[in-house]
Amino acid sequence: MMMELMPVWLQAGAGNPLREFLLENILTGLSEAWRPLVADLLTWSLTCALIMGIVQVTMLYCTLLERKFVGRIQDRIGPNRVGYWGLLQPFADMVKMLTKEDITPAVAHRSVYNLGAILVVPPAIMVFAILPLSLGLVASDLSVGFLYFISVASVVIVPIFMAGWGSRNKFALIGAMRAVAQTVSYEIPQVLSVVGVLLLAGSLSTGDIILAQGTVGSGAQASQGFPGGWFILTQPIAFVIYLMATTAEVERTPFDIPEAESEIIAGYHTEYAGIKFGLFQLSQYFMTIASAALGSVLFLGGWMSPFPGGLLQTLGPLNLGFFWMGAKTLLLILGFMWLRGTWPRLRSDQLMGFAWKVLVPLSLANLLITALLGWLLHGWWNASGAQGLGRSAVVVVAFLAANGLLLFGAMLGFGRLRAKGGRPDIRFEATGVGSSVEGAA
Amino acid sequence: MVDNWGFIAVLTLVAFTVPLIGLALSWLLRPHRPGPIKQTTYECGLETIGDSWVQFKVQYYLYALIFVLFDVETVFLYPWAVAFLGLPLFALVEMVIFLGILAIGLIYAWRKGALEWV
Amino acid sequence: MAMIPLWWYLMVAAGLFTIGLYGALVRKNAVSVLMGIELMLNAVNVNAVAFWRYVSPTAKAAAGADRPVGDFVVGMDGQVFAVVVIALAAAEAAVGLAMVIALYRSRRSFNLPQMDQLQG
Amino acid sequence: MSQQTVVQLVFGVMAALSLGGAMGVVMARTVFVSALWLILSFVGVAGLYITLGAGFLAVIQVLVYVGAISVLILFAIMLTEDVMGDEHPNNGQVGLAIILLTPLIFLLGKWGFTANWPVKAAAILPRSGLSVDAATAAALPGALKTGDAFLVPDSVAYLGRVLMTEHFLAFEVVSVVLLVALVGAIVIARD
Repeated sequence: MMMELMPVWLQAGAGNPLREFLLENILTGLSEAWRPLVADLLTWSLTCALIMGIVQVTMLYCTLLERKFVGRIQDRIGPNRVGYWGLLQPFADMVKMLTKEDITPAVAHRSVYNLGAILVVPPAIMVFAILPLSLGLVASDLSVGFLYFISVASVVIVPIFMAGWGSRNKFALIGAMRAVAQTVSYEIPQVLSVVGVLLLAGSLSTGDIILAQGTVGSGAQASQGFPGGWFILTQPIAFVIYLMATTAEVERTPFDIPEAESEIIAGYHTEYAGIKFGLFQLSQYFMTIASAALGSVLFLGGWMSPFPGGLLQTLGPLNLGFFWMGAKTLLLILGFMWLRGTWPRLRSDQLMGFAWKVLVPLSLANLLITALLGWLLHGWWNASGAQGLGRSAVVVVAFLAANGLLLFGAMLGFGRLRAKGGRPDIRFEATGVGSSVEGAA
Repeated sequence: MVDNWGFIAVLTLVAFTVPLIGLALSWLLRPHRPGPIKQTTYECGLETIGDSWVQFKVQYYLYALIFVLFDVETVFLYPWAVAFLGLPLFALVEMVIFLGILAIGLIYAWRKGALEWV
Repeated sequence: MAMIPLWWYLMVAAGLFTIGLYGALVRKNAVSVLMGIELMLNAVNVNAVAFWRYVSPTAKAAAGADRPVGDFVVGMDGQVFAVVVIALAAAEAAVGLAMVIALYRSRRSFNLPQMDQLQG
Repeated sequence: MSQQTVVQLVFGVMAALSLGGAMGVVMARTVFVSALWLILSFVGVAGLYITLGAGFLAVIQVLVYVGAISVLILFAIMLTEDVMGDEHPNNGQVGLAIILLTPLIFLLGKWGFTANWPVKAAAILPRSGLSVDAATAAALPGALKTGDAFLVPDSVAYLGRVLMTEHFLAFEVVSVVLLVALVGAIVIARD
């Protein structure tokens, strides 16, 4: 029903009004064989331009926001000289990066060194293809959407490795090794934590995942999603694991060991200056934004309004989906910045141990519980014919209780493990990360 | 389906032009005065000792190893998860066995100290 | 009438396989030999998926709750085959590279011609 | 017509990537650069999967080969000191290999090109959910009638169901293989 309100402007192929308009009014002179194709290509190019515009502007102002926000946390003002409230600061930074001299170390493997800087950006842009801006405003609603995101994002480690190796600098290579080891370690909890969500949504497509979160109180069948509302309600532990793993994936503080400036200068981009250094920053910010957007799609209902009954979902003829999507994404980005402003960096061994010994077992257990509970609840409402709000309430309460039990068991288990003293170098309490798991309850 | 991937093909091309535009702009604007001191390897002002392509310890490989096997596991996990709610309980049992076998691997790696960062 | 004839894929797969085999045969370096084997596995997969798409799918009556009787779906055998091959390639790479590392540790060399302990 | 040209162009690019990458693997002097070419080849093969309508496999190809196996290879290279390789990366078998492989590529090419593969009409359908037209119905053996919905499932859920029912043995065997590989590789790599 809402689909009719919002034409599929970004959707590729037939049905896109922009494409229809081009076909009927602009491309009339072309031969029949080429007309649809040219219309497609034009629509896609315009869509790309739109996405790039939105992402670039968001990225530029994220840098400013981050400096302001972290500044406030640390009792500073942050940039305030260039433009009112520092609003032109990002552009000043950009000009500085562009005009700085580019220095290539004499011993570097030139082609690998340069290609590393170039190739680090495209994957960070390509992941935006599957992120919806609003209802019907998703450029490419792939049936393998989430997996596409994860796999394209995982490609970034290759240019990082190229940068580290091509620089022929010890610190750069150590940074690259650390970056890759950390990224791959945290990729596993990241993908495992989301499996529960996908199981409940019954699809990998981002559009379907969001729609599956809008079935609170409805009589929707399981094939259209699990009637538990936003997945943060049914999968709170998975949400926290996802956030932590994502922070590590994009190598932000407290997981920024790959570029720990007090230990290894700047990690894999030590030798890069000027615009090439800027490209690494660009890629990192893009990935941060994309991961936050994906988090809001997976757990926070994407473009859905947070109010019951779809209140404020539309304002007159306007669908406010893009506003809610943006707000939720911004919320998660602010969360990342908050982490950066307040947490100390972890140690390498703590970092790796935390991924493999805490997050992976926890997400595996969460997955099993989700599958079992999902199957039981599914059978229950099929048998009893339960519907509506009552069913949603039962689902949410059951999942919250299961998550609470899981958390309790996990704390007990990890506590006992530590008490046995078998592994003296894992001190969860020293990292403070254990307490954030606790905070998820 | 075809349309969706078509868009991604276009986006890929656009994504590759972005860094190239940046590099081209910078190439037009920036100064270029290389010197032997400037082009030395950055090491906090010290001379680099030995080759920079150093040998790493096996720990890195062990992490990558466990990662690869769990990555492959997720390949099988995703189709299962998506199909799960339409399947009989047998599917859950199968997956529990699958995960159980891999969990044995994780426990083994843990016990053998392959997860320790030394 | 298909957009791309089947034999195009077969040619690419044949090329990949041959290049991979060449790499596996002529390289001194053990890691390079493994890379050649990975290329060959990729060639096999390309073939499997191409045949899945063009030849193997005897349409069979759809089974399962969400498909009405009378619809036909293409079997997924080729895709399952490819997924399993990918899994095996990962296992092969893991063990193979572990052996390379172990050999390197004992012989301080990467090169296969020097791995001649078994020669009498 | 025009769409066919573009699809064929995309195929050409992907084939060039995979074959060119493969050539790079066997030609590069440095092992590290060789591995980078290998990654390019993997990406090309993923593109070929997309042109074949196997989106899931394409994504998996990138995830496992580019994101995981290549990391394994790069780490293995980093664990050994002579990352620069040496001046003569090939052994003495180049001539022999070429003599052996020339007939192989010739035969593979001949079989691929001339064999009368029973190509099914399903291959013609560009996307899922299309109705069967008269020509397709005539081309397909079996009980397909004009107008039947014919699905080339791109759906991951369908693959999941097949894995859990028809192919569950392969599914479980894979887990055992992965376990054995994990244990074996740990034992071998750590002395």
